Amino acid sequence: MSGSEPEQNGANPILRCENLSRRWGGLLAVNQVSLAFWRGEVHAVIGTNGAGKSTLIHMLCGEIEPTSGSVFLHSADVTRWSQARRARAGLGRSYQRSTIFPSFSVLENCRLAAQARSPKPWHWWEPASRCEASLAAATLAARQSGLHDDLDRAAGLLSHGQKRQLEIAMCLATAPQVLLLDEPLAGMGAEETERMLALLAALKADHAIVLVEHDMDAVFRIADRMTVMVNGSIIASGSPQAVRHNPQVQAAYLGEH
Amino acid sequence: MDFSIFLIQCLNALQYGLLLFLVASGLTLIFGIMGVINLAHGSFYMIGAYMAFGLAPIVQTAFGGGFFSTLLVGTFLAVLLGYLLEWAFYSYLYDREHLQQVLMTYGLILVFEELRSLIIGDDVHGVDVPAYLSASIALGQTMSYPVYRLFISGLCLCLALGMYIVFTRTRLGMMIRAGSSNREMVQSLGIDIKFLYRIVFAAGVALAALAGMVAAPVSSVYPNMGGQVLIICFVVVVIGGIGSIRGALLAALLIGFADTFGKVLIPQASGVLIYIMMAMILIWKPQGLFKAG
Amino acid sequence: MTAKRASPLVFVALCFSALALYPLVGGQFGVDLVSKIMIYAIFALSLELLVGGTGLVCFGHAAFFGIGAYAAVLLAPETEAAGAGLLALSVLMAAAYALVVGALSLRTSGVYFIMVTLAFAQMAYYLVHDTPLGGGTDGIYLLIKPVFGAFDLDRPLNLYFLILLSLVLVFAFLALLYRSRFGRALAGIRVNEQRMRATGFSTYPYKLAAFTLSGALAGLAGFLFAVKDGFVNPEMLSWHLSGSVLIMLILGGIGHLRGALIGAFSFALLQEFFKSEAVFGSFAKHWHLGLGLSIMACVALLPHGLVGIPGQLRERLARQAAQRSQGTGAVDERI
Amino acid sequence: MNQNQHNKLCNSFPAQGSQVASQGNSAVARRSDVRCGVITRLILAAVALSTAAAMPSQAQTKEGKVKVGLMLPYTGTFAALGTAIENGFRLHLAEHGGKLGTREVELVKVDDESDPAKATDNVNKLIKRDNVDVIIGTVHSGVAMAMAKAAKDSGTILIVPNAGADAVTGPMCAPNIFRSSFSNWQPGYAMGEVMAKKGYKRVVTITWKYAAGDESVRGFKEAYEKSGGKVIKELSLPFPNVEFQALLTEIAASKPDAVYTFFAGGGAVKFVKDYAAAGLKKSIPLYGAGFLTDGTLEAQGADAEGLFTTLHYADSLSTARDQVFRLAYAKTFKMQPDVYAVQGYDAAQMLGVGLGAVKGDLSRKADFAAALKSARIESPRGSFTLGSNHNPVQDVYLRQVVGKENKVISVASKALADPGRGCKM
Repeated sequence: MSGSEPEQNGANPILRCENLSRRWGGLLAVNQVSLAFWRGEVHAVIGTNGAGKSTLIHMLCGEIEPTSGSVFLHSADVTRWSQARRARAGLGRSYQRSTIFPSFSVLENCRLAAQARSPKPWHWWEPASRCEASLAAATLAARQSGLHDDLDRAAGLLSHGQKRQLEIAMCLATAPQVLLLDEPLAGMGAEETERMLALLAALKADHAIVLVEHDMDAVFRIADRMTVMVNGSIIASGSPQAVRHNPQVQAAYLGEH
Repeated sequence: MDFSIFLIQCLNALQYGLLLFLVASGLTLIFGIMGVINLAHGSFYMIGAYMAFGLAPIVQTAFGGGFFSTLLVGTFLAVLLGYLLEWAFYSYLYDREHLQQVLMTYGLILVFEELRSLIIGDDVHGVDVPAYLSASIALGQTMSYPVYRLFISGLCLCLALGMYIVFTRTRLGMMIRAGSSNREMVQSLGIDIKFLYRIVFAAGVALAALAGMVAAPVSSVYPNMGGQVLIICFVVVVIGGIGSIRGALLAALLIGFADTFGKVLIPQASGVLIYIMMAMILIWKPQGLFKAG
Repeated sequence: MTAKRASPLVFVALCFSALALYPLVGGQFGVDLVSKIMIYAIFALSLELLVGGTGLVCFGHAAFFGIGAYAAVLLAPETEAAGAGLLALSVLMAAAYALVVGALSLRTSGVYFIMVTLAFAQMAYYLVHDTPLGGGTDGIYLLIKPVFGAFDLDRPLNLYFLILLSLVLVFAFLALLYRSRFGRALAGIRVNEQRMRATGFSTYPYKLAAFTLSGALAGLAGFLFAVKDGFVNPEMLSWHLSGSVLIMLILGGIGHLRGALIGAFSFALLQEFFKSEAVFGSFAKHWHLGLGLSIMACVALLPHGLVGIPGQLRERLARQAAQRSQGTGAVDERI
Repeated sequence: MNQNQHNKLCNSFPAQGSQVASQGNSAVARRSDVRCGVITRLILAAVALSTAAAMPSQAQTKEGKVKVGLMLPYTGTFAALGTAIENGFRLHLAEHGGKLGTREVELVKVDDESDPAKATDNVNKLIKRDNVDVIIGTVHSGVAMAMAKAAKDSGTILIVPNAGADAVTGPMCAPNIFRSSFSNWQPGYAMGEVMAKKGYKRVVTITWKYAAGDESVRGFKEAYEKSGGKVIKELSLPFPNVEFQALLTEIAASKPDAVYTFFAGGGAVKFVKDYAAAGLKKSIPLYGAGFLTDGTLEAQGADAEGLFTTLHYADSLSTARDQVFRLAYAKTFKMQPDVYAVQGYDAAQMLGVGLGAVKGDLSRKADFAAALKSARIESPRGSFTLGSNHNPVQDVYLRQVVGKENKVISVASKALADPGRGCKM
């Protein structure tokens, strides 16, 4: 549906998927989903557990092969691309569970991420800590996500909220154009949530943000566009207001809580 | 080779394959259900073989002998051994990483080999085929086939059948199958996983030891005989798919045939053959032929 | 922080200087023995790059060791002494085989990876074991030892120092590699490969590179071994050796280069101890028993290997101190 | 399923068990309990090794005593053979009051486990650590090759009391290397002549795939095909694998007139039994090099009855020399001697001759060799001389198994000398 919507800000969508489907054996986890994501927008995908949100994200970033349908980055068809290649092309993602490297320092986590795009990884004689390009990117990313005070701390020792921030920072370090964020607010305290939301708001200027989240209040505060999924298919997509008043949605989802 | 000879070779292959299956089935259970890489499995085979050699006279005096009473006593002892080992060592390995399991069970191999050399010594011994099985049946004009080898094949087939029934018909089998596919699920089913493990392990040891006892008369018993079997068994388990009895059976027969015919058709490559086979299969199906569960 | 970083360096430096001085005290047999242990140390280091550095458990590493060794013997010229070219050639052969094996086996993972690498090793084993080129169970001989320039390896001391040199170089090389971008990427793959892909690393080439490199280093060790004994044997490719070298690593402590050194030496010394008639008398014949038991003890007591001992001790002391301050309650807790 | 049974899991390290060394090591270990810091451990290690290495100087052969290293299999398939050889050696020693030539003899023993992989380490222990003057050994051909190489490099005198590897008195031959037994080529060659005479046209050979087996078959083939026979198939399986079934079937398939085989020790027992069990014994006559039925008859029982083998010794030679020897041996060791005992005995004799000739001064290697070459050894097997390649020039008997004995039928080949191909000396 949203694929046919009028274009926003006169720009082409950065990321787009058409009729994306995925079956697991008998079950149809994602069914004929078509969506488009623009820079400058936080696009929230919501839905009950098992609605297929995570599967969708997985397919967008290339972690799971779609059963049918295709994914476009800018105008290029990236459906057959490996996850790594998509990431280098500007698709950054964070995970539900923190996937940081606990033994590394915060800076090193980001630097390693940034290194993915930096040239010549085969310089075995030069210490990684002297790789200017990746260091710069890493420091920047860490600052952006508000970790500048903890650059040298071991990532494992961070608080939960900080770990989530680090997740984002590692995405940013790869200089992405799209951020696929899988429940970045999960398990966060109120004040941590505030910090995260502020961060997202700041980031949306020059990123397209795809946000999968359960915390409705937060979602409604930050999302510019919402898509509601039930049993793998989209039942509504549009501005928060429109979605909020969509009877189907209320019946199927918002009614429940 | 003419047809009769071909058939005889098939018999040889079958017998070797089935024997292999007997050892490997135990390994695949332990491997698949308890997730333990058990390098010491070969030692259980070795222990079995030496029991066939060492127990015979004792049983002779105790129960007036008989090959089968030896088998029974041996199997019983093996179950006991398995139960104790699980309780003493293996129960600590479940949550350890693979490497530490490798290390621990490697240590066990050394211990078992030395105990063997302490108790029985390092000489090679022959084990006599029971009189009533020592005959040979004439096949073709020149060749005749030892009854005992037929007996081995028969016994292995019966055991394979028995396992099949246990797995498909009984509650224990259900638990085991569940366990090999998904450990959490078993616990959620409220099954005493500890007990299940202990049973499975004891059974695994018993199978290996039984195989050893049965094989002793044809292979004769000698130091480090376990090491030779171990690797082949891992090949069987991996080709068949970890935790899958069906897979183990199929893989064991595959190897039996590959090895037997390899020996006569391309003697130079006979050794390499089965490993090439394994590599091929794993490249084709990285999870083995039958993935458990 | 800095102190922590320094102590291993000091330790390693000590080890190497001790090794360099050893020939002054050690006689012919001792030198022979230590050269051998050093070769195994190199071998263990090569595996550490895979297991500790990249998180790939290879159970067929002896294959590369053996191929290096067999290449050294088979490719050596019949009549005159070979030169440094032979070394390069042997290492290349090992690397080439590693490249092929890696390319195929890296498609699998976990236990299956362990087993596939084993399978490929066995393949190589039977190749030299059953075919004429390998000379069967009896192995084959290198009649004339190579000469590197003025450096004639027929003289044990020359050989000793060549081996020591290789050991130091390999160690330094890996130390650099671990700190480099490439090394960090490998470390990342070890911790969480999925994350690395999501970040934009194509992990396969990294792993393959590591595998090949490791195979090449193992080949180097094999070459040195062949030159030292002037004799190669199929057992150099057997899974027993693959097992032993894994044991050395685990014993020493995985994830630390010095772990490989410590492991190789302590494994050797453990054996020597249990073999010594003076301690065990006629029982020394059964030295495997003691070795096996102590290995099992290590698993139980030293999850992080020997390298971890200082850390474990520090921890324990800290705990005891804490408990003492807590007073008696702590005692009950410990009983 | 075929991996060398002899290699233990950690054969990958040099063995070392000398007194001094081990005290050093015990010191290491006593303190190297888990708590001891790694550095101390390492230093102790160095100490231990250095003492180990330093010890030869203390272990220098005391004046008058000649230090003889026995490197024989005391465990594994060939354990019994090793013991027999040592007994034979000791018997001769005892007959001469513990002296060879003029000098007392001090024995140092090493178990080689018949494992070629450990051979180099083991022989180095004797040469480099224990500084022996003479090495006696061994049974396994592959191990003997390693010993020959080491002896050639170090110049230590080596007398091989069994292993028949042709190369030892062929390409590897050296002025300081001798053999008191035979070359694999010899019994094989003799049997080749015999079976050709018996009029067999098509023969299959089967053996272990290692030096001894291959060479024995080569010797057989040479003589047999020279006199018109045809070897239609050469079967082999890796040493010491004993799963013969598939190959036996293969023999039956190719229906030869007869089978020539080389197996020894446990493998020989198993093969003869399986051969009978497969029903081949009555349809296809089995011939072999003598080791097939030497020291194995007890275990083989009726299955061995009537087999023909060729060897340079037999149980019923009934020469005076032999009877004296057998009596003495039986008295001392409470068992019947076999060919291995004889070879050990003769090794001692040869050493005695040599030492006598050089007045116990082993530095005179040339004279030592010369004396042996000119000597005629009065062996229980019948007297023999040494060929130019230091391998016995001896009669090879055709024997048949009767009851528990290898009875002499005839002399298959008189004063048969090994061609010593590739020996430049």
